[in-house]
Amino acid sequence: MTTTKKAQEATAKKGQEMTTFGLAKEKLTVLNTHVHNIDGVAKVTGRATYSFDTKLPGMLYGKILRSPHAHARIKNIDASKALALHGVKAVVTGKDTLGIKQGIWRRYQELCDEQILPVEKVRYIGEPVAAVAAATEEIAEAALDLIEVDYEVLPGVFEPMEAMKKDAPTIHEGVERNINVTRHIEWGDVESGFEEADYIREDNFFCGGQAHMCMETRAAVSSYTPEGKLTIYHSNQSAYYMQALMAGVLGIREGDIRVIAKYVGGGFGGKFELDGAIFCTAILTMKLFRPVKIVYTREEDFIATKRRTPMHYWVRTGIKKDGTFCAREARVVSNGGAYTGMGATALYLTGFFHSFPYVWPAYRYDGYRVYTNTLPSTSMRGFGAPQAMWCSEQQLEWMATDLGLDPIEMRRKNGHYAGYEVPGQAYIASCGLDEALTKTKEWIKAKGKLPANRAIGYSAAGFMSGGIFNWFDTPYSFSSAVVTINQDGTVILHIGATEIGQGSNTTMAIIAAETLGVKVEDITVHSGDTDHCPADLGAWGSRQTLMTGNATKRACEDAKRQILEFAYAKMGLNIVYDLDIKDRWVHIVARPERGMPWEELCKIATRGKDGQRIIGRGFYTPHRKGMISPAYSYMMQAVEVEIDKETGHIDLIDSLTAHDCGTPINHLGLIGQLEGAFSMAAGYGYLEYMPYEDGKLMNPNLVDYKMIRATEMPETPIAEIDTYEPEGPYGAKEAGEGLTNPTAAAIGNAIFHALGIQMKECPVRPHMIVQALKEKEEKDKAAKGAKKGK
Amino acid sequence: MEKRLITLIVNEQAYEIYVNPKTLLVEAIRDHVGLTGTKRGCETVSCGACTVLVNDMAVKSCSVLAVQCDGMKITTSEGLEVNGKLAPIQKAFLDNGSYQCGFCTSGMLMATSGLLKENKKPTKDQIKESIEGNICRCTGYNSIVRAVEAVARGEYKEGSV
Amino acid sequence: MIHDFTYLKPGSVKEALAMLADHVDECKIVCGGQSLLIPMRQGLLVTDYLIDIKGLNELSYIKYDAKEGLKMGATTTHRMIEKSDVIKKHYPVLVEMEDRLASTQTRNWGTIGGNLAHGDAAGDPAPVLTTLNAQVKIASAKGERLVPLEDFYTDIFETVMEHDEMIVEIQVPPMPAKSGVAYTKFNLLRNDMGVVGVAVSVVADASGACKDARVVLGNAGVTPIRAKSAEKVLVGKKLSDALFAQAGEAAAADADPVSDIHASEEYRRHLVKVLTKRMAKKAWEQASK
Amino acid sequence: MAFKCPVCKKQWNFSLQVARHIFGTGDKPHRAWVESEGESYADLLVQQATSPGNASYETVAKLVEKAQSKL
Repeated sequence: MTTTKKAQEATAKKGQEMTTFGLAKEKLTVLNTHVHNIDGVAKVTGRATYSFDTKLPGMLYGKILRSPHAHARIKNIDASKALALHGVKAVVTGKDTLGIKQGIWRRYQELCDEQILPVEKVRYIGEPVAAVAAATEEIAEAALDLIEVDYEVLPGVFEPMEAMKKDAPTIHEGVERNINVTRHIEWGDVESGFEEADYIREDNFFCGGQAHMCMETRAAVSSYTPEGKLTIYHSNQSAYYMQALMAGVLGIREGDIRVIAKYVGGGFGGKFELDGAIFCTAILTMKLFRPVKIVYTREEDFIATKRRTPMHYWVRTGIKKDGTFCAREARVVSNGGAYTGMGATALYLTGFFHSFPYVWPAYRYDGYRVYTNTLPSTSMRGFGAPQAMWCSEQQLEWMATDLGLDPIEMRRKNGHYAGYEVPGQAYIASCGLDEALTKTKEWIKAKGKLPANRAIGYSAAGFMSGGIFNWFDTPYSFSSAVVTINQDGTVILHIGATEIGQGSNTTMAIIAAETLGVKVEDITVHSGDTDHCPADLGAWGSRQTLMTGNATKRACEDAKRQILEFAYAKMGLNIVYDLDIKDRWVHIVARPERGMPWEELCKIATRGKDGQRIIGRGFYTPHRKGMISPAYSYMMQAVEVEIDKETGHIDLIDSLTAHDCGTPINHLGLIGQLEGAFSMAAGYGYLEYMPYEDGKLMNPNLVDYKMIRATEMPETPIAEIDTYEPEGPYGAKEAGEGLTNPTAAAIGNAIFHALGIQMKECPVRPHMIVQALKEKEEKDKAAKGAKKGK
Repeated sequence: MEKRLITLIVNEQAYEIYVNPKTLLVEAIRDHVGLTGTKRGCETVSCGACTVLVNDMAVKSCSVLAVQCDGMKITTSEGLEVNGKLAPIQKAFLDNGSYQCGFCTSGMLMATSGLLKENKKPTKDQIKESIEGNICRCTGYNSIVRAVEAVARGEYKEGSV
Repeated sequence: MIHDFTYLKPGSVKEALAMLADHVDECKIVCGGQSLLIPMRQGLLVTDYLIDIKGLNELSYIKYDAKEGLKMGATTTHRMIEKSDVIKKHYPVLVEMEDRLASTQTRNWGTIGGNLAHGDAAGDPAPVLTTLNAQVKIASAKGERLVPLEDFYTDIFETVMEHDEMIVEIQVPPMPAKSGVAYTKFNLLRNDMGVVGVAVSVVADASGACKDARVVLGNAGVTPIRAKSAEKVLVGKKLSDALFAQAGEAAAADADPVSDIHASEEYRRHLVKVLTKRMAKKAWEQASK
Repeated sequence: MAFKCPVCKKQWNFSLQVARHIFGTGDKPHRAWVESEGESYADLLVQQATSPGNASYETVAKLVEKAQSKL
């Protein structure tokens, strides 16, 4: 039975009954029903136009000249030959900019360290040095070869351990030993915790980088007009961030910049910082007063955007014979690359989620992020947690095996539960971990005995539903929504959220339809346009379902309250009767047959308001919700893997995803997000790696950078675990990003159970398996020999 | 460079266009004909986002010169729907959520359409093989496979909405 | 960006050969272009004239007869080979090979002639066809010649063809009685380029011993390599798992692979060892049926 | 007894916790204090990042203990 079918039946079965805040039962008519993405038709008919497709009258084409050196001082740039080339309109360099060091950490200026067009020096291969605007892309590209840059090449450093050495080159002036940021988390008494432990184990791990590899490469079209207005079509995850950051680097007002991100070809954590495309097109158009378009090639997208943060993990864990967790200490040194980006947050979150999803009486984490002359590393789907789980979930599996314990029961014994408080960090209001463990156990049991060289590995994980920190220092609420009711009953919803494919527009339409009591097709959603939509921090850290969802729900409740006032008047009701609206029918809750059509009420209300349209407004900013996030999702990923012992080839045979996302809202979107997360996370486990030589990425193309394709994808049945998250809209929380966390570790554990080898480096590549098996055989032989000796 | 006049019959309409011989088919479709549903995701014929049908055969339009297709029949994702009636494969993509960001979707639609043209009842493996030249970073492919299976099962009538 | 070129579209093989003769050194032939256009787009390959033979239907054919064996025209697409019943019947290994050669789209447009002429050491058809004793018919305005595929490649992307020559046909002799052929490649993605590929053909004699064997390695050197010492291990013996393994060891020694980001030289040799062992066994099982 | 941070006067039960707080904050005043005690803040940080155990924290903890009398 296909996942969709299963879930459709589940949906029907549920009968849409649920309790909100323990109050009267609320009947739900739209939530978690089978709804198409509201932008689906545009996408399957090829009508959806992305920044990549945008064309404006008189548009010029831009190209970016990139540094061939990992570390060099820019002594001089001579563009005269390029400017002489017929068709070239302008060349800009760092000198044409305000030279502002920008970053998303506006509250912590020292972490704003990146000039998109550097003035003094370049810090990684591929960093922009100059940008050209010309009549055609071909001329622009030809012009790049004519720009003469005089570099003073400086020694580079590429590995964090090297970069911290005394004699290492300084990448950012004034940053001692290239240490960018450190993060520390601690609770409980770690030392005495370890004293109580019967079994203490230490391991060193390494997790590599990963490319976001959005199908739409970075693309921007900027247009500056004499009115002093700058319009930017840009492929990003947060239109508001782009607007605010651009205002900062251009020295103009946010309100004079309009950022449009209607259709976005994927983000995955890589598209909410400024990139060369948006910055250079803006600088060029403000010089030329003509629209300028820059689209990154795939190679540029690989070498000059950002990546998942490579991390060196040292983990020390102490547990009792019976599997009770006592203490854990973890230390991370991450390769930050040339700039901070979102890396500081990734460094904190990896430490936080390394404790997940378990109760640790004592826990200590020290994280160190180190600058190197490589591609900057930043947030990527999972935000540091996939690395954390790779180390944590494998080590726990090994320890359980060493102690002869059932690893699933050990996880259950120490797992988070609703009502648990992660000391000083977070409060867990809903938690489906226990059921996820049970579902996984059942699935493994049902699988029965597996053929040789096959095994099932699994891993638990948890994730956040949006971040709480306001390091961006915005005066706006985190999420806002405005809903407008037309006289004919149609509804227009304006949200600042960004639809990047995850289906947020549809999710918000569903929440709006549910709350107002209308149908999804009554709702028109406008998002990702800073001129028309209220500010919202955007699509990252799994924040929109919960945060924008709450804002949308509140906006609709506001509008509903206003409109129902007219229903009370019209129907002359005793005020003790409750009115509600479902399926476009305004009615008395106790007497559903008594009521009036929604459209009729909308007309009456509009007239009654002296012709004003009913407008509802909603805002959400988390308050008093701990250090990290208002809510946490929980999940188990099980993967059946087959390994060719001779070649080390890895095959994914089957899988089970058990995921607690609170109340599912957008059913199709949920399944899509979970399956998608699996493919990206499994790729991280055994395919996707980024080898560097002297700071140069060796596989910046889709021939040499491997990722999962249809033929590598196993079945992905999903066990939906519905809990109720009090802080989320209708009890919803994160779904889709979190599942990137456990999968790589699950593959690692499968390899461990199949072959008895412990893989400490991620991704696991075939030759590593062959090597590990060889070492194991030698060890076993030696052991046998020793026995014989006795 | 001397341009050549060629005729591309795109979605059953003939377009006479002057192109430099080095113009790729995808460039001709996007820039000369002006249909932007067909995307580009790489320079190495790896991602399949540019897949179109040439004489009813799935081909990556970034790996073919436009001049090589002079007089040939080209079908793009815009050509699947007829007078607002979605093709079965499009409807199946909708019902199965076989797209997310949508950037690879045109290529996926055309690759699977190509399969269904030569094989009305493909097996799951044949479906997977038909799109293994196409990268989707969002869906994990299985929803796309389910959509094609649904069409193969005859769940959708031609021209259904 | 592709550099500008003059596009020539011959209507016949004769015309194509004449064009080749006219522009000998400053021209390239494009057929499916699945391999050629990538270096051209990267600006690594520049040419003044491009002769497009994709439209030459006279070279698009698959013929078979029991005496002559198989004849495939140069512009025959991979897909035609993959779907050909006669090839499936007499040379199933070619169908298996095509099934894992790149994507459907590429096989729909790309041609066997183009693939062989391109001369990528990681190409799939060359090793298999070499084990099948295939020959390529090369033509120029001056005339035609037959070259055993085994002698066709001289260096990486280099063949024995003069600049005024082109492949017009691939000829494969009939499969001898009691023979078997097997090919596989190691890669991470099912239809990806092989990290290494190994093709083995064997012929059994009446006594049930191995009469003839060919072991050809793909992407284990700058050209497809015949692992002659591996063949020596097999020929003249009644084959066993021990011998298959021994042949693997020998093939690994014959191989001359590079190290790159996908595999070290050592790991490639290891893979050659394992795959040769497996393919020899598989081929032998067919032969001794 | 309680230990105060010599810089911001925050208080903990163990000097080691004060040391961790000093590294955790890592701002200019805290760095400056460590340097003023004749230690290289960066060296201690790197030592802590690259070697197991708590050597650097213990070094600073000792400094904190010494400093208590002056607070």
